[in-house]
Amino acid sequence: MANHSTTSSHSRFQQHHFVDAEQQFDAAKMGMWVFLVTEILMFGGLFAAYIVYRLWYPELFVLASEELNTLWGGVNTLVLIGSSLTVAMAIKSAQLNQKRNIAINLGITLALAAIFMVIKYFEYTHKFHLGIFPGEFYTFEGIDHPKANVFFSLYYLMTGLHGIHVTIGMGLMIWLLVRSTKGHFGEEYYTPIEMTGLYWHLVDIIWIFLFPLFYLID
Amino acid sequence: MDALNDLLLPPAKSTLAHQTDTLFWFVHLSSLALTIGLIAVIVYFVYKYRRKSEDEVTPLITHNNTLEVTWSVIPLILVLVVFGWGYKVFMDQQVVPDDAYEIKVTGQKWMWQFTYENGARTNGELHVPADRPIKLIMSSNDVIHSFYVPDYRLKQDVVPGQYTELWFNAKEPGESIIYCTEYCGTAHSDMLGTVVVHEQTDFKTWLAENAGGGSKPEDLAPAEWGEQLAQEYACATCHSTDGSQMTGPTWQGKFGSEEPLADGSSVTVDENYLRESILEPNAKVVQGFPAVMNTYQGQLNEEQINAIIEYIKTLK
Amino acid sequence: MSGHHISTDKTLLGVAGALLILTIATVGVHYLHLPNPWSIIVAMIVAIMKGSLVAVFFMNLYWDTKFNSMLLLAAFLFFGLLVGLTLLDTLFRPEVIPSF
Amino acid sequence: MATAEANPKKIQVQRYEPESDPDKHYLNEETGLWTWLTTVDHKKIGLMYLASITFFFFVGGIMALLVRTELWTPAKTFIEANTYNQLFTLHGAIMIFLFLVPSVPAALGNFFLPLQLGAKDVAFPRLNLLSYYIYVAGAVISIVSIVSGGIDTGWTFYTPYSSTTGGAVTIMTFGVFVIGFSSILTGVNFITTIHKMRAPGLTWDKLSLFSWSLYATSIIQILATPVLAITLALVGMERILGIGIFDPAMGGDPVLYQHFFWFYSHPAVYIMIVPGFGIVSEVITTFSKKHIFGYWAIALSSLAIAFIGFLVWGHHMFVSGQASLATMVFSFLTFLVGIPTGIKMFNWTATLYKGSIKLASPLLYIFGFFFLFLVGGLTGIVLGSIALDVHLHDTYYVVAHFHFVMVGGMVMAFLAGLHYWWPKMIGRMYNETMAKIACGIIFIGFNVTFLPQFVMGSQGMPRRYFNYIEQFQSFHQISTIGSYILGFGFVMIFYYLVKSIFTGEKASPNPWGSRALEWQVNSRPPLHNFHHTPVIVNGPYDYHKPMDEFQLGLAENHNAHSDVNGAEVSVSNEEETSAE
Repeated sequence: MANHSTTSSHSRFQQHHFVDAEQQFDAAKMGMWVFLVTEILMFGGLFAAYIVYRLWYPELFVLASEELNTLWGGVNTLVLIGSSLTVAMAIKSAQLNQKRNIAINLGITLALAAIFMVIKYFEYTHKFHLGIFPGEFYTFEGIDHPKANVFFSLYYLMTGLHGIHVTIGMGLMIWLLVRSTKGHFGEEYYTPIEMTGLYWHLVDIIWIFLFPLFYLID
Repeated sequence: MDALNDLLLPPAKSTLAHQTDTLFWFVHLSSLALTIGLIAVIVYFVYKYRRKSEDEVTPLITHNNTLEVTWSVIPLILVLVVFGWGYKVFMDQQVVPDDAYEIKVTGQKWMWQFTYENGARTNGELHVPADRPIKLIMSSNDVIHSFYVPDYRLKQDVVPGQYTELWFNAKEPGESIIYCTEYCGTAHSDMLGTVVVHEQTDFKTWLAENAGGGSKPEDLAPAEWGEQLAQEYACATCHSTDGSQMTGPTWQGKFGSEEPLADGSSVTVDENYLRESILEPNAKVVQGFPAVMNTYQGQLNEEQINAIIEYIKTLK
Repeated sequence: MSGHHISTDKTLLGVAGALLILTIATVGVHYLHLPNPWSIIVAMIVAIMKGSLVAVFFMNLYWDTKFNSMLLLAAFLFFGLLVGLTLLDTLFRPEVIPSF
Repeated sequence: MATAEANPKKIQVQRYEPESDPDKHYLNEETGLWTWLTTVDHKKIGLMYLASITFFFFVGGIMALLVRTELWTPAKTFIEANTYNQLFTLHGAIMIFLFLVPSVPAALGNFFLPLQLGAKDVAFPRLNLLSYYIYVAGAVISIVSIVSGGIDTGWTFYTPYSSTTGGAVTIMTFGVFVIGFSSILTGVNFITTIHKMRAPGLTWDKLSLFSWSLYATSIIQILATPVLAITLALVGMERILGIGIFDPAMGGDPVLYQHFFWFYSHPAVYIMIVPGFGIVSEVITTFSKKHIFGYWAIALSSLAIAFIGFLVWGHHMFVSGQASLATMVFSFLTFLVGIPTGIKMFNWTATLYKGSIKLASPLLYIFGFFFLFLVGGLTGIVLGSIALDVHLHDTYYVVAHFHFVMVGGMVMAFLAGLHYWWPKMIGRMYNETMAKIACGIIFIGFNVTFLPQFVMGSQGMPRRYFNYIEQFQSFHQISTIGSYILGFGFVMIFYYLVKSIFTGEKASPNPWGSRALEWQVNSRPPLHNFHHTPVIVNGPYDYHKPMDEFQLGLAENHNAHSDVNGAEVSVSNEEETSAE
């Protein structure tokens, strides 16, 4: 930890109420982790609903998941894993002060996130085409189960909330990209990249669970 | 004690009600003792150790583990007693005797309906034989209601989409009030009912007389019978007969009029429209009113529907 | 403070490779169509392994203060409480059926 | 934590005394409306919260008075049933989401947590301001929902009623969803602040009990609120898309909604009451000039309550149709949560023993809290017992019980805190006589309002009833009269507190002679709280130590390192002798 010397250099991003950049970084990181806890519990409500319904109607889940395309789900999983890797690389680049690599890695992450959303878009529109809408708008007749609409409600809600998180993440990536091209980040200061990275990894982890729960049951 | 019992608790009219009451008094009296004790100690301390000068120095007393354990363990034992006792009484309330007499209860906005084994049907009045376990199988047609009889110390939510059950054994003939205790909208507080406890033989007679659901009593004109039915089926909680606006359109002067519908078209109120509105209420909803009415399909027979229509015709 | 661990390329790529293999494996197992309880069990074990890899290495928990790991575990603990206590109800509701 | 400074024993410490009449303080160092709206100063944000919650408290209070007035007669008195249903719904929703939940943490906590930690601000000042604006946004959305149709679901939003009834339920659930994020972010902020922003020497065992209680509260906020957010979002989706998770008409299960809802809303009761416990500890020690009895018992019982509070939600559902197994388990766990609460009561009482007790108005409010909360807690034991709950559930007994806990407990503690810290926040003393009289009026008014409701409830009077049978009329009328007395008491407090801002006597830095850190700065603290980074050698309740040991700061106010993980700091110093 930093010492008491009066010479400690002030980064221009250090806020007045912190003693030094170290404390600021620690606080930001801890705050981020606490925030991630709230994210987990927010998704937790939906996962809990999933578990309850799955235990009530196991046969429904087997039947209905046949409508989901395992291949594209798998591809999306790999896309997100790849983006997690590039975020981690971006942080590493910042730590090593390789300013150009920060932007490159962030750019790739952004592109992968976009690919994820595009694939998601095609999956959704394909289902809409079949009449598989959430809830009361559900008109598909291919599944012989009275509660098929509930399964797809869960599917749309969980992947939809996840998609919203991916979209927010993309916004954050754009913001980071702009700041990194301005040269804001380097070995002394990369807190926003690290925090966004933590968020992005969590979004990845949630997808890692969504994938088997929806695509791998039939 | 009896006077206090009467002030705080309604009369106990079921076989199990006294068990609840005993527990009620045990918890309340021991709580009272604890409250008085603790408050007395505080009052004593505040008086004894009141500040006499601003320079007073207090002794350093940080903690005492023996005390901490004592005042954790003793309350723990007490509350576990209360838990066990409450659980035991609850289990007695839960386990239905095998020979219980079954009655079906349906809750809907805003009335209670009771169906008996022989097809007899009542609204708002639950008829049961005395001194015999009664099992109610309950469900709701719309939102959650809750069936509550204070005299029996019993309550059970009535949930749409599933059945719940409740049993009691009323010892003496008499009447007790039924409340709905789960908030269910505008007329929630009017969703009352009565349990009418008959002598066993009287109940048999009553049941036989009402077998197969309602048919028109000999001595009534159809419109009068319709008025009675409208009362029984709680139509008046939504439809006024004096022109005032309630949840649904008023019945006054409605027959024969032209009504604008929610979809922009309009309809003449005739026998067919009234009949359809009773059986499929949301098919043609009058503009400006919410589509909240439940179907009465299967609850009113043809004869009854006709009687209600006759009644509406009379409301000019 | 240990918050500044710099991951090496080797670690990052290694972890990503492991995630890739696990993903392919879980999809592969899926096509084997294991009998009922086992398919979900295997899939969830693989998912937990993948999630842990991301949390431990990508999110730096391995090098970080233990408090952050504790936070993550606490989140799952409370999620478990939500599910567990809810299941105490939903799995044990009596089937009440009217006899007429 | 590698606190490997050159030599920790060489920290230069100096005594600094707060000025009794500072010419610069947080209210005048930056002025103008714009600096208020964009301030990141936790003290100003605290005051803004205080003003907002006061406003909503009176809005909710007026609704309560309208509800009580309507109940004067068994049938319609002056408003329609639908209006009545909307009024009690909004009374509940406003009081809980816009007043009780933010009251102590966001208003008083914001102001005093950094002061008690010896920090310049909370860890994330801008996030703090954002929380406030999210709160305002949520409040505005709720108001939009009130004017665009209102809601009549009860504050619990039970499905399928909430998913089928008319009115602006979707907008209201969205408003509460938004407010939830305000609560979450405050929780994130406070937890981080307590961990990372403590002054040198402020170890966990020297943390004030108010800070401990805020810590426990924040834990509940971050763990429970997200579940409420997603649950209300699902209700909104149920209305928009008919998703069928909760609505049986679409294939859902309404009881599942209740599980999700109470997973938040029971712990939320502890979000409301636990910070009140913190205030009790502060006020009791200050006005009896005595070390708290059982510091760890009180601190850890807050955490225990926070944890066990998550395990008991099913006691709201004993008659909901949930499985008997769940009912049994939840009842058992419910009784466990009573134990840590009892421990607190006993420890506070023991603190008074051999103290030097001054019955000033904050302490008077605390004694009001004692009695009312005791009644509220013990009737909670009654309701936790399954068989009794079957009879009393959803009757006025429950209404009386939770008002005893939330108004009798929480609001009394909040008022105690407000009176206790008022001189520090505003720099003025209020009229002590009026404060005592108001306390008496509120205590009497409260009991007159709610004691009859216990009787009605035991007799079987259901709650949320517009009409009632005549048998209950006299009880209802007594209760209504009590509510007017109660309302008068609150108006009186408002009057003399506002008056004191303009004409009150100037407050000295430490009018109560407290040892806690927030009293060692000027009344109306400086903009950045401390001119010197404070150094903590004694706990906040060490009344046996002389005052000057509590007024130490780093001699050179360079960029001093606040030793965030609280490694031992030993102090030796040439100018002033202090500490071990």
